Amino acid sequence: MATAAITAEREHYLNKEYGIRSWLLTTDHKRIALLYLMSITFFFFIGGFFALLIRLELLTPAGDLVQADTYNKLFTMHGMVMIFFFLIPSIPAVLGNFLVPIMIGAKDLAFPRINLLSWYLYIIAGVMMLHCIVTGGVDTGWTFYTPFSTAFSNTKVIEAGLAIFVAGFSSILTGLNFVVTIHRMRAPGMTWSRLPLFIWAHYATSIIQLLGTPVLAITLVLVVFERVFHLGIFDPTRGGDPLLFQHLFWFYSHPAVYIMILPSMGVVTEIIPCFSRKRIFGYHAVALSSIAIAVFGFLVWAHHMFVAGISLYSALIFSILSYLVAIPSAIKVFNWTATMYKGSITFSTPMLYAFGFIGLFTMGGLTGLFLSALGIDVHVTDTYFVVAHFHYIMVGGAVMGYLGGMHFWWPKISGRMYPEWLGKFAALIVFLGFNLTFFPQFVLGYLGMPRRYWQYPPEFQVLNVLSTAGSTILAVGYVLPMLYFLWSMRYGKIADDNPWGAAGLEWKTTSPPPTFNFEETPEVTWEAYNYDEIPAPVEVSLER
Amino acid sequence: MFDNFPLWPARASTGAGNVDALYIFLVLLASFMSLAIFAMIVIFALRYRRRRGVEAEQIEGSTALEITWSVIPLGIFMVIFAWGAVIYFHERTPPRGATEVYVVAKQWMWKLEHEEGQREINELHVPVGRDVKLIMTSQDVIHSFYIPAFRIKQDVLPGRYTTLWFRATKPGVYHLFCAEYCGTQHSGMIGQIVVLEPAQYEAWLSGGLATGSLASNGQNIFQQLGCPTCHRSDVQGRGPNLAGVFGKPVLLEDGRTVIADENYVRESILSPSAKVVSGFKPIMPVFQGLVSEEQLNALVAYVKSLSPPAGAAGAKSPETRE
Amino acid sequence: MSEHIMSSKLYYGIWITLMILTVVTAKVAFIDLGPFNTVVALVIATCKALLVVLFFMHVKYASEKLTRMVIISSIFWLLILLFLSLADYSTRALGHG
Amino acid sequence: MSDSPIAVEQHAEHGPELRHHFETAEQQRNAASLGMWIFLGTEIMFFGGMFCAYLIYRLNYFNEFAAGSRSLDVTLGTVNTMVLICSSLTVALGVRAAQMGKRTLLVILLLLTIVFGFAFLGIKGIEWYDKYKEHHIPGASFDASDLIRDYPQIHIDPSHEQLYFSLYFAMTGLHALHMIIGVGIFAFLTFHAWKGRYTPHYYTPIEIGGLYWHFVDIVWIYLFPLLYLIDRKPLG
Repeated sequence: MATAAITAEREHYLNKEYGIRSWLLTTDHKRIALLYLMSITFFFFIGGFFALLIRLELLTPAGDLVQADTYNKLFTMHGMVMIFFFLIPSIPAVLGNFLVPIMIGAKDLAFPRINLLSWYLYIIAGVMMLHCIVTGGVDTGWTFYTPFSTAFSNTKVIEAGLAIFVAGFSSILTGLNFVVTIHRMRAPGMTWSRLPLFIWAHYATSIIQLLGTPVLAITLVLVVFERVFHLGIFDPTRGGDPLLFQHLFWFYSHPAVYIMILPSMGVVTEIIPCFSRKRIFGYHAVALSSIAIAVFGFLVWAHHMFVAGISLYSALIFSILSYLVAIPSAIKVFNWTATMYKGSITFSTPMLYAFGFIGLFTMGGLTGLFLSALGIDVHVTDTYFVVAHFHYIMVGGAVMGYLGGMHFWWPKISGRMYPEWLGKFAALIVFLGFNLTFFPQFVLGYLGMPRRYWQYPPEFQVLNVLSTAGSTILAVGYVLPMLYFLWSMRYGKIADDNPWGAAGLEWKTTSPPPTFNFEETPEVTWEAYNYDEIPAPVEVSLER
Repeated sequence: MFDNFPLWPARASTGAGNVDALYIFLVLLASFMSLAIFAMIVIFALRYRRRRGVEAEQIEGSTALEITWSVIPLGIFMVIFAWGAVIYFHERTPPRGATEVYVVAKQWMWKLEHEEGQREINELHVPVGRDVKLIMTSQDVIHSFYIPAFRIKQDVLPGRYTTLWFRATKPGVYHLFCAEYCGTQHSGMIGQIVVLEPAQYEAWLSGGLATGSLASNGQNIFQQLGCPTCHRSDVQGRGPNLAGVFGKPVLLEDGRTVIADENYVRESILSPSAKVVSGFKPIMPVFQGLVSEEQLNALVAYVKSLSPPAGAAGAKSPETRE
Repeated sequence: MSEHIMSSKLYYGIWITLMILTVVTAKVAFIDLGPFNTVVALVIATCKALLVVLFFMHVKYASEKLTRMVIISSIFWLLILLFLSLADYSTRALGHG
Repeated sequence: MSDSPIAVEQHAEHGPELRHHFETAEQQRNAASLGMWIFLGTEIMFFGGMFCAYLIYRLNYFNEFAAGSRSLDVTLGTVNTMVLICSSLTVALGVRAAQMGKRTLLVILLLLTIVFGFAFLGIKGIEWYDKYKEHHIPGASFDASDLIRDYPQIHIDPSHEQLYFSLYFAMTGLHALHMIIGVGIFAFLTFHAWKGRYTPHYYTPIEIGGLYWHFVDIVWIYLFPLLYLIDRKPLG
């Protein structure tokens, strides 16, 4: 599809070869990134479709649109598809895949064939998931809590579990590729303290993928074994402890939140200095806070289990540790804000998304403080308060960052500019629609509306109607960028090599880049974010 | 006006106010922080908007600032932690002498049984101003007992007891929700907490069709199962004399000491060999699968009734109650 | 990674040691050392694992620290999992349900 | 860590094995080795989930774990450990043979490794079959009454006994799966070694395949005492 859009005067990665084979058998990280882009967009709209059905069902207190079982499958598959098939691969597998080698001055990732393999694994997992969905679906909730998932649910738990197992394998291989690439493939002069912070964020993300995902994998394997071979590891009627499942599950699934948000933070850290024309404030603090999040993120998992029946003492330990992980996130927010101080700021679409990210992530993070406070958590956990909180982080944070990054690097990826005014309009719609959808859910949660409810008491209706209204606006905001990105591939203005006047190696090569990224291996002699040495683009300065 | 559009949940227990206080504090703190960040973004974005001939001023960063904005939040966080922990500790420590209600959850209903023997389904009557302790277990999957008006919630697990306590302060009817996803009719696993004035509550109690107190039911089951053959009430038989055991530390055969709480009694009935009392042989048969959750609750209540808490409000032996 | 070629004598030496340790661990298990049976078994297993890692897997001769860092951080993460889970299980019996 | 891993000047020898995106053969080898080590790190966490379950249940249900462990055949377990150690030796010697360019020796050693691998799996199969005959496989037919009879001194709860065997089969089963994958990898390596693909300049696949094999060996080194030797001392 993209190949047709490019007029071929100069050879680059998009027009070097044509034909379906040149895409499906490619080992070029940029082409694999585009394969991922298409696949995750597909799954995003599947998951989004489920979300809209959920919101429509909740328009009225009675369960009248779909059956209870259908509703349970809808929120389960919404969660599974969005988390494992959209959010976790989103930025790393698309933007990370495209940019990590270019940003460090390498020709490709360390293991190009493993990179392709990880896309195929993702596709296999996706097909398994789709097959599971169309042949009846699964109703355990994305959390697979035992003993419901092992002994009571009579839906396709095994299939869903194996699909996620394979998707996890794909995620591990991506992370492995990144770590090795960042260690081994940096261009001469590209020292650790000259790396773009996007790279640091991906390095931290990869650590989590590598050390967390295997634990999820073995947990799901044990769940599958329990269903197939009747092992009793999590089954209380056979001496097992269902809480052990929760411990193992959250050991991965809490850090998984950081797999989703860290790359987004990396994107924002690239955008803000660019449109402030400034060095990032506190480079080392931002870099280290990424690593700190990756490490501390593994110490807090049982804060999902404060009312699950864990001991009082471990609840205290996990609560206090949960506050530790909030510190590096706060450091990042303060540094982004400080970066704007005395800058020279323009409001391009990526910058609007970055603003949106900071605002929504701040709210998501601050409501996280509520949830780590033991006394509050008891009341609001498993209610819509939690639903609102994690959507502020994952949709308000991760997806905002993803869209911001897509707009920022779209000229590099496609060689074309998207329509700027439409971009701004869509950013505004997403921001408004998002808040209207999810802010009422905080109130609903404190009122006590439990999550995963197919029907609810009538006094919660007004807030639910607001939320549903917001979700339709949000849907428009998400469809728009897809449409104008597609449009711009043929009709967009040809992009310069560096349309934003941005720092970073990716802007020193052509748009779109050649297959091996650089004509010759670059030698880095400058610090990251050297905006004092780069002139602002003329076009942007004239805009104001 | 807010009957159909409430913005704040009813507050009907002694603990609810504590939770609300911390919540309001956090809302204020979060609003202040969000507004401060938003304001800074807006001010910087407008004040430092690109102008012709004005270059950005390059600033490397500041270690002093980094430390400041790490340490101050950490201090605030520790205050929130301590505050939340105190509330939690209070919520998780049932007072002595509380009235006990046994709860059995199953897909998809709540079965409740009062000490006095009244049974209810999806409805719990409690008096104002008395501590009520719920001793809960599940017959199948994990459920969660949630009363928003009391700001309390506790998962109900198969295979063991979890507990929850509250003291209602305001008569009324409040929601009872299942808050842990448990299958098809999860959202239908709801009920009511009916809080009554003490006089009304007594009237309700006497109006019910109770078939004797829970403990006396337990005593009957105890007899039927033949337990008294070994667990004699006069001397130490082949099994330990159970009088006065509950709530006390028990020395086990392998040298460990455990507190004889509800979970210990439960385990000792279902899987007696797991923690054998020092000086006794592991000869007791396994009752796993032979007694229902309700019978088990009655047995636990009976064993408990053999150890009246000295001087506490709930000090009544089964004999005096009958 | 090493260009270092180790002598085959060293390999055989390590192999003999591993075999002896295997027999020792199996024999010691039948002697009553109280709680130390488990400790001894795990210490011997760790010695064997170290021998394999250091010599058979060439970590002793690896020129850089990165390999060691990977190993140590994986084990560290495993310990996080074990200890924080135990923090729950070992304090459940202390009451407070 | 050094500032930059890439030497600026290109190396002169540029074998066919060097893939386009690497600057030097050394960089490529280092990348492959690091990749394998990181993968082994993820494997530690994969088995770690089961070790976590094992640790918690063993602490809670020690009697049942001890009885279950006694029912395993310690001789077969010891022999199997030795078989794996022998296979690790042949792998290590194989890497050495590859380093020195001794092709025939390399092929022989790789084949020996595969033989040891099959021997291990065979012995494991015998042990599993014994468990099957004793009705120790978790599920509907599980029966621990023989253990309760054999060890009257210790108190055994059948459901907790089943937990031990659940973990036993999960851990040894997934270990065996890794062995099977290892045998597959080594069959591949043997074929290429026989074709003469590996030289003293290029033997990375042998080296990283070996790392995988040694890792699987190390997992067994821990599984052996943890499953077979929980409590073997004479019963009082």
